[in-house]
Amino acid sequence: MKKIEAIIKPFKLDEVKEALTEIGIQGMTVSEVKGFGRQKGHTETYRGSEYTIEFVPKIKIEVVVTNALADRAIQAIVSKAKTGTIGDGKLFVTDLTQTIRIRTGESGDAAL
Amino acid sequence: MKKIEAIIKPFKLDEVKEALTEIGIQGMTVSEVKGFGRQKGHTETYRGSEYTIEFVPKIKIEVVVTNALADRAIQAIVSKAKTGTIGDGKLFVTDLTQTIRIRTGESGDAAL
Amino acid sequence: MKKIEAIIKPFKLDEVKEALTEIGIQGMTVSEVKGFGRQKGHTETYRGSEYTIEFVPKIKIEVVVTNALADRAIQAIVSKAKTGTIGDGKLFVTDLTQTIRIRTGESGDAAL
Amino acid sequence: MRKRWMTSGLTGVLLLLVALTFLPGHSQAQGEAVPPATIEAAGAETEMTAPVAEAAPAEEAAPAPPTIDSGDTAWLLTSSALVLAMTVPGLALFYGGMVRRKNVLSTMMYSFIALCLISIQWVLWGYSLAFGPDVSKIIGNLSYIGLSGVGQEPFGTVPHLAFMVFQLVFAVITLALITGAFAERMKFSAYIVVGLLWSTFVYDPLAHWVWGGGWLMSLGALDFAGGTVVHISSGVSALVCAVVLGKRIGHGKEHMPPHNLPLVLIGAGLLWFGWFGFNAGSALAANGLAASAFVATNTAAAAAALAWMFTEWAYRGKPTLLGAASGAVAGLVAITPAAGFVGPVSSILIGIGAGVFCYFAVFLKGKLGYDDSLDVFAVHGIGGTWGAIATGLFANPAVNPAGKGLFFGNPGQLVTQIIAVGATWVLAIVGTYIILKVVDAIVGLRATEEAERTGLDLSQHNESGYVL
Amino acid sequence: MRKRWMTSGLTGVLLLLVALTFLPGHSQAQGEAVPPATIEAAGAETEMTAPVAEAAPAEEAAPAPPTIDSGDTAWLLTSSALVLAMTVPGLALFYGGMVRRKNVLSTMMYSFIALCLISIQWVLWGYSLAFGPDVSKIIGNLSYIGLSGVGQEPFGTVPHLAFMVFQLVFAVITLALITGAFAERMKFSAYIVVGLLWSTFVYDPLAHWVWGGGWLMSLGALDFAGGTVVHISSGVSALVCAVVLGKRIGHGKEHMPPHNLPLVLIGAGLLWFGWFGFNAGSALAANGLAASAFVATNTAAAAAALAWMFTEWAYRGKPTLLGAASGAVAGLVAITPAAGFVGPVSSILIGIGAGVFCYFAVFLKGKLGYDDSLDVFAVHGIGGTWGAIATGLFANPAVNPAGKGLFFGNPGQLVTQIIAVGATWVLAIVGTYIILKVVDAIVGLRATEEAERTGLDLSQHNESGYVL
Amino acid sequence: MRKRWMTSGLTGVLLLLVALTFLPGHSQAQGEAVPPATIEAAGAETEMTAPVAEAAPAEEAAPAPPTIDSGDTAWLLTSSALVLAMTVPGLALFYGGMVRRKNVLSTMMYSFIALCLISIQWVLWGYSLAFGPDVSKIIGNLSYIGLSGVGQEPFGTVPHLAFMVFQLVFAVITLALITGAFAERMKFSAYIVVGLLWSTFVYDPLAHWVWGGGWLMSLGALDFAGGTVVHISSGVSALVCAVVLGKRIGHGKEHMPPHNLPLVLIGAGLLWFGWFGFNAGSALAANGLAASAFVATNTAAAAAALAWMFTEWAYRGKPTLLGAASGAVAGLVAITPAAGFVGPVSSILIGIGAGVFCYFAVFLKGKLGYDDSLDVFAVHGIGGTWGAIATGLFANPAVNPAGKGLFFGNPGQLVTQIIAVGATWVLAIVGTYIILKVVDAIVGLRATEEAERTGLDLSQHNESGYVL
Ligand SMILES: Nc1ncnc2c1ncn2[C@@H]1O[C@H](COP(=O)(O)OP(=O)(O)O)[C@@H](O)[C@H]1O
Ligand SMILES: Nc1ncnc2c1ncn2[C@@H]1O[C@H](COP(=O)(O)OP(=O)(O)O)[C@@H](O)[C@H]1O
Ligand SMILES: Nc1ncnc2c1ncn2[C@@H]1O[C@H](COP(=O)(O)OP(=O)(O)O)[C@@H](O)[C@H]1O
Repeated sequence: MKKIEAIIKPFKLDEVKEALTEIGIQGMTVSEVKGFGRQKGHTETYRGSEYTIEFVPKIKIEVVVTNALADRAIQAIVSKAKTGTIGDGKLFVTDLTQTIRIRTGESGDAAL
Repeated sequence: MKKIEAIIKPFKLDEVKEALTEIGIQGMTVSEVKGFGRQKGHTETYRGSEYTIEFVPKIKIEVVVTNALADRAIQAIVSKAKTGTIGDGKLFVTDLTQTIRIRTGESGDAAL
Repeated sequence: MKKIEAIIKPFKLDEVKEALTEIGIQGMTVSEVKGFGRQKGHTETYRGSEYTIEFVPKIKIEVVVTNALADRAIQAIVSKAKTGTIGDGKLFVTDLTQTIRIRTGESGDAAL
Repeated sequence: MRKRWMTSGLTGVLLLLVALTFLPGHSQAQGEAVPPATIEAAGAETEMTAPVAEAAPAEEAAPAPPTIDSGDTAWLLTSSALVLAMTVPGLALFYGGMVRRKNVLSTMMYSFIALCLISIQWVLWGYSLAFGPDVSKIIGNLSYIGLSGVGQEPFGTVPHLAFMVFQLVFAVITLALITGAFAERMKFSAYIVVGLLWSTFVYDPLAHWVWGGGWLMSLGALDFAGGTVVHISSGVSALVCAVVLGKRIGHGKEHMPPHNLPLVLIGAGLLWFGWFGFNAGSALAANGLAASAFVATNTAAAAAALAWMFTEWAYRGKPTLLGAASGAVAGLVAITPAAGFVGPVSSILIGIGAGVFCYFAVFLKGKLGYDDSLDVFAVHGIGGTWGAIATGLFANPAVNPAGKGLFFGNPGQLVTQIIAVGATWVLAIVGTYIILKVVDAIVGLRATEEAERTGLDLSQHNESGYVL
Repeated sequence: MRKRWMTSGLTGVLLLLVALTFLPGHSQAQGEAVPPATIEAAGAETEMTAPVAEAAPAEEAAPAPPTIDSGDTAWLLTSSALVLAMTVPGLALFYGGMVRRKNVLSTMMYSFIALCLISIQWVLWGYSLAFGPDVSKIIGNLSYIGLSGVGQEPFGTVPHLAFMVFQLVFAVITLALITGAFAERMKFSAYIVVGLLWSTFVYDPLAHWVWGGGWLMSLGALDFAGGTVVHISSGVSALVCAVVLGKRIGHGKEHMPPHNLPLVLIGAGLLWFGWFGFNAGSALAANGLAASAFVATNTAAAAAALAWMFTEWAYRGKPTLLGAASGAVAGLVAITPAAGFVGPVSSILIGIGAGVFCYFAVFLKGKLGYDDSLDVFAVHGIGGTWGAIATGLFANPAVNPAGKGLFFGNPGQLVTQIIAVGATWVLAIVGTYIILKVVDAIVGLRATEEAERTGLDLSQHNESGYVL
Repeated sequence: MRKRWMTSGLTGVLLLLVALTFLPGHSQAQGEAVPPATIEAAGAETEMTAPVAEAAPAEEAAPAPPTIDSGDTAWLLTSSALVLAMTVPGLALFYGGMVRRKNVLSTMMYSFIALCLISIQWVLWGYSLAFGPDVSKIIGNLSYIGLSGVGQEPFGTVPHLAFMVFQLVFAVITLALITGAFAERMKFSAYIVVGLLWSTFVYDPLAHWVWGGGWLMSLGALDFAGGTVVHISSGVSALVCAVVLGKRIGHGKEHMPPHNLPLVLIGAGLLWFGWFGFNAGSALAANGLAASAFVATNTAAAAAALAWMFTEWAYRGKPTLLGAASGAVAGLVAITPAAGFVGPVSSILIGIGAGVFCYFAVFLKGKLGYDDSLDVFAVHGIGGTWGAIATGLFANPAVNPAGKGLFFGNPGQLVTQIIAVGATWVLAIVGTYIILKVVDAIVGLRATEEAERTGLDLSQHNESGYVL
């Protein structure tokens, strides 16, 4: 069981979601985050003072997959989230030791 | 040291929190996320156009516990967050390699 | 490759970010969370009814670093985020099994 | 199915309206055609129905034909617009900001639809029931249906239509006020039916009793701008709604804080602003009495806001914005019946009373355990009752010869006021209870549990307030 | 570079203005110095240019010198303030709440800058083009430039400056209305140029044609408060803008829900509130006609809101707040040309028509595929056209002797109305198209793709709406 | 403890008020009882105290008893309501949207409580100090305490109470304006004390000096609607507050962007809207002068908004919404003293000056390093000073015979204006400084560091603005 976390550009979410459902993934969890990185932020001006906002809005997708599906899922995310410009984001993978579906108590692969 | 992440229905947060404090867990971190899964979303209509929103509001609880407490914590969460209807959510467990309490610098079990 | 997650007081974010960039870390991801712990929350009064809000606003920083940099990064975060008062927060470390830069497909240390 | 039903319903209504337009008796043509005699009659009636009529010193003596005064008309039209703004956006924001995020739109919608529904109801039959020629001191007859015979001719010193629309916006806000009691749980379809019935069977008769030539008016009850007609009636009906509908899911267990207090403050500000039209407009003229009512209104609002704030500060340790804003509204409510009868210092006392009494009424709600979501009863029911009684205490004939209260030597006025209050309570309780039970039986009042949990915005309207 | 250019531009403008202040002919001193003869002429002209002048029964017979009536002036100043509030904050909120969060400020800015730009344009030359002494029934001459000769002297029963500023706020909102069509994608700098040109070359002539003594006025076209001048002109121009600019990125694929519906409701409420100034103020007096227009306005808005809501309920299964609010605006649009000519029951019918027709126009947009971001054409173009035609149907001489429609025995009026509608469509289409093409060639109309994706708030203004 | 203290305080106040109500001399009964002679005296006094009195050409010649004009009264009541709406919700939103989220309620509360506090203070003693019969050209005496002798009788052509309440809303907003300087850090309890003292010891005397028959009025200083009394006094006092309280924690290091710019725009819109009451209402009549002031107000606001926007565009590369809105307010400030004295073209120049000067004043703040949170000094202090001086330059006797500036041949007026400006600066600096030091010693001015970090909403009021 692997947890894939991907930080992506917000407007890529729909494409990524579709790609993941196409390969049979039935669930994921998404949150709004702010990213700091090579992509530079933007300038804001309020009453003549300028400020640089270094954090850029990003979307974090968390999706837990069976080991079998992991590579295809990673492949799907990377290919769909890519625009080729700075700030496309990162993808991280962790091992999980346990997974439970709360409704039924099922665990392991059956929980997904 | 284990990190338990649970995605639950928002209105279950208070019950889960109480159950965790009852078994002696003193801290947790909570965030708002959007979930995609079997539970279908809802329809919105704006000026006669209909859209289906597939993401459902969920709460993510992250709680780090000693290995000793892990099972009871998992049990508490699963039993309290359960309504038996689709969308009750998932629970994932990861191993941590290190834990520090920033205020004191304590690490390991003492950090919790 | 390690993922460091730190829950800190919101007004400490800028200092921590600077400390991390100083030691050569080029990216991080930040989100708003609510923390429950020893630090007590606050009271709100609406039309004469009082409620206690037990959750306190916190910032979660997630930063992925090479194993080589991990200790210095942890050190930087802990020293900058510390005020010495209750509620300074926690820091957790996990092992990652894979890291990819979406833009280029680079993986491992090169992805950061 | 529903579609077909609705379409044919709409068609029916349309045909009826078309008929109404061309029926000779109902055309507004009448407005111009009214013979002088009729106009004079209308003028006389004005003197009878206008809230401040009693103030006119020489009503019998002056048989000069009534004419329209442009200044009075300007003020009455302005006042009508101000009172409209009290409901939308004023009350919509005041209430909308106080509920949980998931119910903001449905709560605002209650106010918005009150405006739309009653604007039509009043034109078609409401005005006639309330202000049409009197039948047995109980109700107006149907001769003004579709505003037949209500035109540009003078009514006092203003066009009859201006008086009509000024009364219309009062009918609108009264219904809208009640909605705070059942916010976050009443089905939208049920609300539409309840609203129409309530306005027709509770508001219209009551307006007739107090202002339209009915028995309370004959009795000499004083209600300058609607303490009984608007505030007691809505506040008491709100209590009935809260009890009949039952509590919101989670009430008393979950924390249900206002989701957007800046909206509440905009709402309170617009209510204060619009209330000048409500109270000073009720002089039906731009004169000294209007100025006096304007000042009393402002003073009472300020005093009540401070009174509520300091009371809360003393009892809870902190002054709150919501408290101060609620206090201001309570003061505005309480001064409403008294505005044209009392001087500025009395209005401070009335305001202080309102702030303190309504604060404790909210407090008591907690003990009694009914769930009046936004405290309509505590603010309008209690505040209105206090104001109606205070009018019987503080009415000063030097301000307005038409009103003389206990403190100025006329204990009888207090008795009259108490009768008026009692009658209003009874009508509101009985009328509202019957209407709710009937509608509950036919349509069902409450949203389903799942709808309530999801929030009424999505479940009733397929919309979300914010995408932030 | 840009800096130097701007600085010298500003300096030039300043010098010009200073010159204008001290040129004897342009000083406002004139206001007082106007000889009686001229004033009378102005008075006569009032009768000609004022929208309701035809209503004055004895215009030839009464050669008494015109005097200012304080009540009429109070009402016209109040109305001017109300109409201003329709644009800012009213329309700014109505539109600003409907776009995506990232474009809220740029959308509000369009309305705010319409107010600023046109306030200056109108004073400097716009009023003169629209209401200055007539040239060939096409345009006003330049004698009122810089408001030379426009002072405190009576114009009808109000000061000339009051009439001028009342017209000013109409010019402002007309431009602001259009901006809903290109919201979320037009470059701010392009907008400024387009706005100035459009107001000068489309609005000013049209206002002259209909109200300022131009050919449509001579023809007897009825437009009480701006159905053609304001709504058809803005609605049709909006359609041209939507087509010329093309769709927003992601249109039809991404979900673009309104980001803040409570703001939309505040906006709709303020529009309704301000519209009383728009329509009832157009009587230019606080009289029976003003009251009648006030009532027609309120009634039509309510009827249209309900009509849209029930239509949507029937077709989509749920009534929505945005639908009800849009319906109210559609009703206000449709009643605008008719407000001073029809009775309350007719206004219900006009309102119902507006609610239903505009709902289906929005619906059709989906089929036709152009991207009029906030449905300006469906609401103002279609609603305005329906209203102008309905005026030719329902105008009732008993309400206002100046207007007699088909249903009251005068089919010719309908023909005149259709001509006026047609002329307005043609002017709006041709004028707007040329202006857009010219500005596109010189400045470029659309923001870059990246700017649009980031949102115009950050890309055009370096600001974010919220930090929540 | 605190509880007991508060309760007994409240009881004391109540007893006092009750006494005041029934003391014969203080009853409003007087209003009606005033003998004709007194009324005429009041009338004469009107001519003296009313800002535009000098404009009345034949004041000595016409001994006809003053009567109330309904049109003038309608306009003054409307204007009073408009000015009230400038403070709440107008300024509350303008300021509330500009602070950080955690301080939105406390910032709005400052404005709301200014309205409540001063509404009572003015009725009880403020009006008497400012407009009561003159004592040595310095202050009014106490004969109007509790509005004794201030009733429905004519004051000029409006009821005396209408004039009183119009002045009341000016006193309210002046205090509220200052709060922008210490927003996000002053303790709420300290604010209440400072507010009462400031209004009593700075505002009331100043209003007397300029409008109530004091020495600046005798000197012939021109201030149509409050350039010195309202704007310089609040702006300069704001600077003193900013310096005495010191900077906010994190000022200059942390980014403190406005948390909700749409609220700021609603606020700016309502300020603009209400300012028509402020300036055109100051004519105290619905006449040509009111119309002229209305036009000058609108024109200056628009010109200043554009001027600020283009200046910022030139210097910073982007035009901003906050800049345009700030410019509009600066223009409204600057035109305030001049509104009834200048023509439209002059008002464009005054507006441009305001936009440019205030922009650079904000810019300079950055260099000088004091922390005037919301730029009250830069906008009101500098804008007001520029406006007062510009009045001495541009006042045109053809607009209003009471004012003749340098450019129309009267250099002496400029000198008088400078004296008035200087006197206002001195009074504001000295008075505010003393009051702050006294309150700091007794109550303490600043919230604790922890309270400031948490945000004043939670620490002072136990409330959060939003649950989104
Ligand atoms: N070391 C890191 N740890 C966690 N998140 C990171 C890290 N580096 C980058 N990110 C996230 O990835 C996003 C994109 O990174 P950035 O350096 O801007 O561009 P790119 O991925 O194209 O090199 C950042 O906004 C941030 O959210
Ligand atoms: N594979 C997954 N990875 C991450 N989160 C998931 C995954 N599957 C489901 N979730 C989360 O769990 C929530 C509930 O899942 P859902 O399929 O709707 O119901 P159930 O858990 O009852 O089967 C989702 O809304 C989503 O947030
Ligand atoms: N066991 C835990 N698991 C996850 N997060 C925790 C845990 N304990 C504390 N936290 C987070 O750390 C924050 C600070 O903890 P708290 O107990 O208040 O203070 P301290 O860290 O100083 O002991 C909490 O608000 C919460 O977000």
